[in-house]
Amino acid sequence: MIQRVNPNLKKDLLKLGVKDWNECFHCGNCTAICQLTEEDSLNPRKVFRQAQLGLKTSLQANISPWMCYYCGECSDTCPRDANPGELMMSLRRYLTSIYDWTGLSRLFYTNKFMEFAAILGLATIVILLFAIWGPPLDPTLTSEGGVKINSFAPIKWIELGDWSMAVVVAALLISNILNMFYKVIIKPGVKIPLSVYATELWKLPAHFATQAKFRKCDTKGKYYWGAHWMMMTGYTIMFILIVVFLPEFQVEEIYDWWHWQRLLGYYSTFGLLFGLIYVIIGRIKQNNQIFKFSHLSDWLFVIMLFMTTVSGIMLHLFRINGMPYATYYTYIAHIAILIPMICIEVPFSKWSHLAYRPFAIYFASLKKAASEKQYKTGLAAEIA
Amino acid sequence: MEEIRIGVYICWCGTNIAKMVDVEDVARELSEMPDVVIAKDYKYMCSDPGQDLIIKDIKKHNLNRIVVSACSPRIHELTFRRTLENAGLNPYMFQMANIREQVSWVHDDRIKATKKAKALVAAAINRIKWHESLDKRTVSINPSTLVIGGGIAGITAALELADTGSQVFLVEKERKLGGNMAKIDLTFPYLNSAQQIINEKIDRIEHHPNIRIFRNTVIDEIFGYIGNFNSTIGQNGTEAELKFGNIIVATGLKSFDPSGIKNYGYGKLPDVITSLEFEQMLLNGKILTKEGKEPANVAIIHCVGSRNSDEHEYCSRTCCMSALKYANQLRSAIPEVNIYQAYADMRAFGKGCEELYCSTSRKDVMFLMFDQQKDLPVIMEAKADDSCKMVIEMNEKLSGERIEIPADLVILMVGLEAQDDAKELARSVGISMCGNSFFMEKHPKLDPVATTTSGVYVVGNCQAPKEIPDAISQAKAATARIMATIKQGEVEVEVITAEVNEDICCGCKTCIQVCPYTAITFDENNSVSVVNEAICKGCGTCGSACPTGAIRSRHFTDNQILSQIKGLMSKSLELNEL
Amino acid sequence: MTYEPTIIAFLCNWCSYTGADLAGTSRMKYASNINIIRVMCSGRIEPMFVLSAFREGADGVLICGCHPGDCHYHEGNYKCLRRFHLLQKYLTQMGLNEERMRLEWISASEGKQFAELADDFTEKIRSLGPCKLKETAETLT
Amino acid sequence: MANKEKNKIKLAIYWGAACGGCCVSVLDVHEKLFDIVAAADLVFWPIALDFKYKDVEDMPDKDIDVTLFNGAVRNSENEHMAHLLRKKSKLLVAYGSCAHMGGIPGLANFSNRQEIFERVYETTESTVNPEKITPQTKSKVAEGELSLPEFYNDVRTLNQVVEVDYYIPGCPPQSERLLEVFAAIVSGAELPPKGSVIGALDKSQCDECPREKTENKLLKKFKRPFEIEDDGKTCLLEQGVICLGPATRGGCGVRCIEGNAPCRGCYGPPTSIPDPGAKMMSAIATIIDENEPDAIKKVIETIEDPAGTIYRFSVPQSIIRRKIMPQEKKKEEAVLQS
Amino acid sequence: MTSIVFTENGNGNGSLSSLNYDNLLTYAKGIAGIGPVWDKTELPIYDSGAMTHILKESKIKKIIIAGDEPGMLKPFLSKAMSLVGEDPGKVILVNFKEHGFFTNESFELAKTLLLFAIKDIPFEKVLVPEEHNVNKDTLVIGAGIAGIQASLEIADGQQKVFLVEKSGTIGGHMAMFDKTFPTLDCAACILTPKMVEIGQHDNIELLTYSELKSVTGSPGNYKVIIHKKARRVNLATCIACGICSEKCPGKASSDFDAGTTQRKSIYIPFPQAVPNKYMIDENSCIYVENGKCGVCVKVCPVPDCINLDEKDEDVEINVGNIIVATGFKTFDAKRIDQFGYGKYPNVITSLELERLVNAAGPTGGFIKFRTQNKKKNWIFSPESDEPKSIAIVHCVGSRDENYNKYCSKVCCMYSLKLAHLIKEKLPEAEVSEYYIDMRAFGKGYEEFYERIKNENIHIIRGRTAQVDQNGSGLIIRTEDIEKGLLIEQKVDMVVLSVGIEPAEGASSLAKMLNLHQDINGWFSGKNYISDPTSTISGGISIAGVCESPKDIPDTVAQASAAASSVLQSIMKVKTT
Repeated sequence: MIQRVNPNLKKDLLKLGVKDWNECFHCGNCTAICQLTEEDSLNPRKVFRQAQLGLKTSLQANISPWMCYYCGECSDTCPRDANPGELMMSLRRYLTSIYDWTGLSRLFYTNKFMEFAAILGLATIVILLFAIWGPPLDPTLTSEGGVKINSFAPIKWIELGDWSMAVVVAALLISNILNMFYKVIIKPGVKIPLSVYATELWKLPAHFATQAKFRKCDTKGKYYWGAHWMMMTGYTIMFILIVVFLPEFQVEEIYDWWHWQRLLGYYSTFGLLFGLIYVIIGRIKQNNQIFKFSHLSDWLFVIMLFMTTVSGIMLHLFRINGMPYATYYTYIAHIAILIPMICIEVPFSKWSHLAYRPFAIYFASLKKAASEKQYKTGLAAEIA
Repeated sequence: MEEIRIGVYICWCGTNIAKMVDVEDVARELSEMPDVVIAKDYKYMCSDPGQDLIIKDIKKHNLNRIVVSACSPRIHELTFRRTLENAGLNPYMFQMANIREQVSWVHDDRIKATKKAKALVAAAINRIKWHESLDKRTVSINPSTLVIGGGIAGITAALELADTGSQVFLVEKERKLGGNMAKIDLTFPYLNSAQQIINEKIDRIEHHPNIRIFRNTVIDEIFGYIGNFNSTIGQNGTEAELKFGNIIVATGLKSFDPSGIKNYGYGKLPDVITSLEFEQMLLNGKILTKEGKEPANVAIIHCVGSRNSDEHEYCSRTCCMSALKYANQLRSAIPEVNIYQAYADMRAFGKGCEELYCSTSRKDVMFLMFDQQKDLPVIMEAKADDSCKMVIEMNEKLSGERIEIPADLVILMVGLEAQDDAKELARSVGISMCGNSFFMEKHPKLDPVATTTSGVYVVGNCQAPKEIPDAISQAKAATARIMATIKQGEVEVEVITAEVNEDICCGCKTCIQVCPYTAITFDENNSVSVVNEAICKGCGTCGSACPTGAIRSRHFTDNQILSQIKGLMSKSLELNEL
Repeated sequence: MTYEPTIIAFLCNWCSYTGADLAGTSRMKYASNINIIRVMCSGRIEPMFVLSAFREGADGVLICGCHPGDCHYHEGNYKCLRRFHLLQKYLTQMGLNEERMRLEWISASEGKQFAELADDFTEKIRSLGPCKLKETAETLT
Repeated sequence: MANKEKNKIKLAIYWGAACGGCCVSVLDVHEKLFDIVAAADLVFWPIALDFKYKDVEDMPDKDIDVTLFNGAVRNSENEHMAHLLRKKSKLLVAYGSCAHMGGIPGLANFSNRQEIFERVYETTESTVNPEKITPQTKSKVAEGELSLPEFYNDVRTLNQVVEVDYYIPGCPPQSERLLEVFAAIVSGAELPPKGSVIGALDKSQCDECPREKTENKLLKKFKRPFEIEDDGKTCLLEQGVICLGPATRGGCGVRCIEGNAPCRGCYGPPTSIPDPGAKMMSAIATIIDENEPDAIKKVIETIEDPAGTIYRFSVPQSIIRRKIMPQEKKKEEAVLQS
Repeated sequence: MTSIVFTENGNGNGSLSSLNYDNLLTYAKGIAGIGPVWDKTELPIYDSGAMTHILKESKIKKIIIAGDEPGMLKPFLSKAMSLVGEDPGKVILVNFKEHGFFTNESFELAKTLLLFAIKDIPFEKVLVPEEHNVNKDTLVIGAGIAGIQASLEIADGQQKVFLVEKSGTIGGHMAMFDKTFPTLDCAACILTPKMVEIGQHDNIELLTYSELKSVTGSPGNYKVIIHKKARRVNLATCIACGICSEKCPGKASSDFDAGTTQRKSIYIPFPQAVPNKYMIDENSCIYVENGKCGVCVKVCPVPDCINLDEKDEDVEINVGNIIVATGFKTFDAKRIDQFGYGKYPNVITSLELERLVNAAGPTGGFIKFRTQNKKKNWIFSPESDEPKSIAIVHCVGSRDENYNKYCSKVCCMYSLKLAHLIKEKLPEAEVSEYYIDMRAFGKGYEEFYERIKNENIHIIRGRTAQVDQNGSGLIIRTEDIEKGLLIEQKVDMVVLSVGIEPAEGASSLAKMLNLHQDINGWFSGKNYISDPTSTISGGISIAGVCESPKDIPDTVAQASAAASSVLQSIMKVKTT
């Protein structure tokens, strides 16, 4: 098939990125230095090439960007300072916007105003909801000087809100993943036997939980992996706590500190804080390749997560110290940051990678297993 | 004939020789050889007292031939020849026997080493009996110089020489001076104006009192040898008889004609143009398609006629950088244009060139790689409904995909090739050609501008494709040699040359083709071969090839070598019997 | 006493003689049977020299020049090569072992190669035994 | 009469290992023979006149003025006569290629006595010699002892046996040259230095050769004369035929070349060359148009018998003089084993 | 009406250029009769329509573009001129950098250049040649092939030359090489005769082991102080017998052998060194270090030849012209971490391989592993084993934003040559070349490349990213660009084709001689295009690699070109 080159795609991509990468003279250093390079699944230079030539179809079917964890080694050693790592980052944004059928993702990435408006709008809705339906902050909520969180925010309403948010986000994510599946597997015409879907399925949760591939990155990668993994597990645990175990989580009674709920909560908080501080210091100092260039979406994501974490800590501190008003206001603020963060970042922005990446690995292994199987049957047929 | 009186000196070289060779024994034994007047050994022959010893002995014993047995002649032959000169002897009445590098340092048996030393010295003594006086020979240099070709190389050479006050004749085939450089707009890598540089120089050359320009003129035939060439040059119907001492050939190269490459459709597709035609567009400030529109897509194809066994195997060296230059110029003239470069290897090797490549790549230029040997892109007319005029199909090597490029204007980076009349010129000037019809230099490494014909230099592109600064360096390099000869007024030519005994030469002409320097010509009147000793370098190949024995290789005559063998063997066998 | 052959080596000035000098300056040891005669170019070496060497009693003749393409005078070494092969055929016809004459290319940096060649050739000639040419030619009966 | 006799010089002509052609060349002067006889007394000429060796032996030393000795020295008789004539002659002239350089008989030096006897007396197809009888220098018969001259192992030139004053080359020498030399001797003109080649030119054949010579002498193949289509004009060497002309003294009147055959070198080399073939070998090898060893060898293979071609008339006079035969012992061993 | 456009403002574009453009703009505006004068930012450089309008309005017939990179703007203005029907040839470029006037010291000259452009006076006349009485002697700095060639050219013109060389012998890098590309003729065969000629030339005074200390004076008459380091061996009397070296107990790494082997403390750099005299390395000499030893003095057969207490001295010479030919040093491969040079013994540099394949090198021309000797020094010894597979990595330290951005020009070709030589020495060995672009540009180079391709050598497009030790072997990671595959190759030896950098001390020399250096440290000529060898400092020329990386023929041509300038100045009896 002859593809026509398209110089405009590059211009389009540049809107989602922060740096031109056209200096690349195709030495292949990035492919060779990357410890995760694998035929068919990750070849940074080939991605580069598709982006440079504007081969849209090939690029959209390419899962390479998701396979990259951005250790920064390729950019560090790139002889042309073409920054392959950053291109991968930009391409993740591009692919996110491509998978997202609503077009919101693209809108948020390319239009700062709209992104802020969406965040602020959602936050306002949350505050308004509390203002309208929330109980009046009268002394009944502080009788005996204690904090009555369940009276302030009745658990059934909050749980209902939690679940509906989860369903919306999940629906969006799943539809986007289906879109991704179409672009990566169906459209290019990759034939995959059904049995393979089943045999490779374990990779999905395994990679999600361990992020084992990230560990394969260079020595520096292991360090990033630690921070990233802690942040990821902290976030996931917290998410599960507040959605699935909300009745055990949001209780009036203050558990002993060794209670599983509190221990998990502390771990999550610590994990998030550690990871976030690591990233924020990095982005400010720009001490490492991966932090050198920050898109607005990168900052927004970090700041919102940080604010959520900090407000959560404060909430917790106020509560165990029996400071009702502080607790209630902080609660509102916490939710007002949390909801937009999840609703905007997870399906439309940076956080979508928590879903796309394991699926990309799954798709990659599907392709690989299928081609191996095909090769084997072909071989068997040949032998026969 | 005068009596032969030989002095023999054996050097100890400290212990270097004396440790392994019984030098006293050697001296004693050889003093008994016929014609040897004295034989001495001494600690350091090369030292001042050692040399004085020889001078004194020459005067005292009336010696007329000296043999020194010491280190390699490559180290001290010149030293002792000077000693002889100081003593009033002809420096060629000297022979060295190498008993250090080739005896004492390489053997570890003192008896055998001494024996070998004796044999080598005996050989030298036997040989020197046949030595004859050779005189330094010079030819006078006519200070005028002929420069063939009025491109940048020729112009530079002419100006350099003329500025020293010497006369220069500049011959240009065309009416206009400036050559290829006058046809381009900017130079790479710094995008300076070629026109400003060349026009300034042309202006100077046209008004230079020491330069005589012959336009529309082709050199027919040149006679003579270094320092004394002459030629009749016809211009505008009149003929001028010129005499000159040196020749600089700077005829350059011409652009490759791409009509023969079917894939590119040059000559058929109106908007496929050569790089030279594009330069003209740049000079005119009008980058337009044949329809008079500004192109929205411009494709530049590299290696047209170069690096391909069907056309020329060699690399034309300048095209890659010119192509990058064009990308910059296009971006400047038409800011929104899409630029595509199809290349094979990006050869950005000169000063500032890689940097230009890098900065060009930042200007939204799409680079595409193709296989210049087996898989050329194909240029075809686009379909009527397409947004562009032409479509280029190619297998892009960096992505591994088959792609097509839209194009409104295609620039073919044509290579360089020899001028049509290069062969005739080589013959008339007397220089050789290499495989690609480039002129051959004397030595590809250490003598890139001189030729095997003394007094003839090749500079600039006609020697091989090169950038302007390198062509200028070569032009100046040639003038350095010429200035040195002009300054001295004469040039020393090889003493150890061949000579023809006309009484014996039968005129079989075997020797003529054997000479690598075309130093031998045939005298039709006397029907004998004649060696031009101004050209001869003394390799002796002709002497060995002459079936009649009419050619002697001076200082390496048959008799000298045969008696050297005889001396060596007789001593060696005599000692073996003991 | 072991038989000590006498060998004459013709070396060109620019490559091989310099190479032999390098063997010396590098103090490499080799057989003392090699006696070197210098010529400007291997193209100067002609059959008469080789024949005379044998006639005068040499047991072997070694010819060294610049490597092909390296000749200081462009192509003298090729001329030498051509003569060498014809001469070798002639010598064989005259009953001489063709290995008594050898042609090798030695560059100016190949001191070691020259030393090895000298040893190797000397051993070869030693194994062939004395050359009877001088004796035969001088005692015609 | 006596006076007349005195003015006449004494001339001897002898043939060693020769074909007789040289003697015939003397007769080839035709009617000029009378002039010779008028000026010289032929005191010894075995082919034409009946003299006995005894007569020569009886002559006083240096009695003969000029001896023209033709033929090489092949056997003891030749050698004896060479010594004898040297003793009896004032001037000993090596006459013809064989005396000068060994000539065609000299080609026997590619072989030796043993091989020649084996061939001639045993293996030739027409020979029946079961007892393997070969000539013996002495054999007893009833009448007494018979002797034959000893057949030598090698062929020698005259000057390898005795001192020679002059050489008149050629196979045979041109009769006109003989007359000129003879006239010079008779007239008492100053003779050239001893050892000179007389009756020939200093320059070589090409100087007289009418064929057109160019510098284009590069060969990829050597050819034998029958392999070329000769146009009668182009230099034979340039056509690939080995013509020894450039290395051969002129004076014969380029007869072979006039007859469209290449010069074979009977006049021997010019003074400047010590060995008759070495220079020619060098020259023809130099003009081989190949640079790779294998290609060069291929070209050389096209030369049929290089030694015999280049040294056709001069093997004994060459530097090497004869082929070095494989050791006799080995042969004996081989015979014993068989 | 003539108009001027400045492509720069403030203090130049930063890369070495520091001309105050704001002042220049003010000056230009004040020139009588001048049309509009702009700074580039004031022009609609993406809009030809607007530009033509401006040109029409101001009735401009000629535009001068002045700045550091005026050519970049020219096509735009030529087009605009042609659109309004004016002569596009009347767009004149004034490149201050091209003429060397890019600092404020040459502000006045920059002004002159502008005026000349307005009045159509040839730029050549800006620097009006001052008439000097030229001292006919010449100083050549650096005795590599460029210095040797330049010296011989001048000396053959019967002029005196002082040839100063930092090390103990002349010959430079070329003497270290085995063969030269593409003809494969041996470097020593062609170089040593020239070296001998230098040593014996009547007109050349050789000052080895010496460096420039100071240069004063003016074009035509320079007073140069040369610092002669103590050789501690008398050049006049040393007979190079080598006994001292045999007995010397001190040892150090041999510079000439690129550190591949050890040499004694009293040594001769290599057997064919010129001058062929011994010298003492003060850094490893035991006597110099602690005052005890002196074995060399005891064994030396020549009285008073070795003087261990010799001191450095300064020599003053007067010259009219100076040629700078200081050459280069190779890139320090240790700087690139991921190639493991200095960490893994069998990752070697191309210069080390040159010595290995050289018949006169430490292994006698055999390619061997680097091993430790008894004293734990890593050297190449002839006793070691031979590698069976070798990879050659191009562009080490060149074409790399992290190290040197420029292309070193010679590495591709010498790598091909080395591959050929490896194949010649080890026919069974597997040889791979990893390159980015194959720059086979010169005469016969492409043909050589084609020849090497057919020698069973793997030539792979792709820049090697990493070298790791794996057991006794090495593993290199590269992407085969043309196949799009990652290659992890196991090899025994990796050769890093290191790029070249300006020689040590180039900057201080530049300061001493008032030479300009480009951003990479190479010396800049007066005008790169039309006069690459002359500099703006009168009477001083540059030649060879110190000007920019180049191959031997180009170096030789430049050296002769520099000599031409010198001879010309002598013949004119003045210099500019």
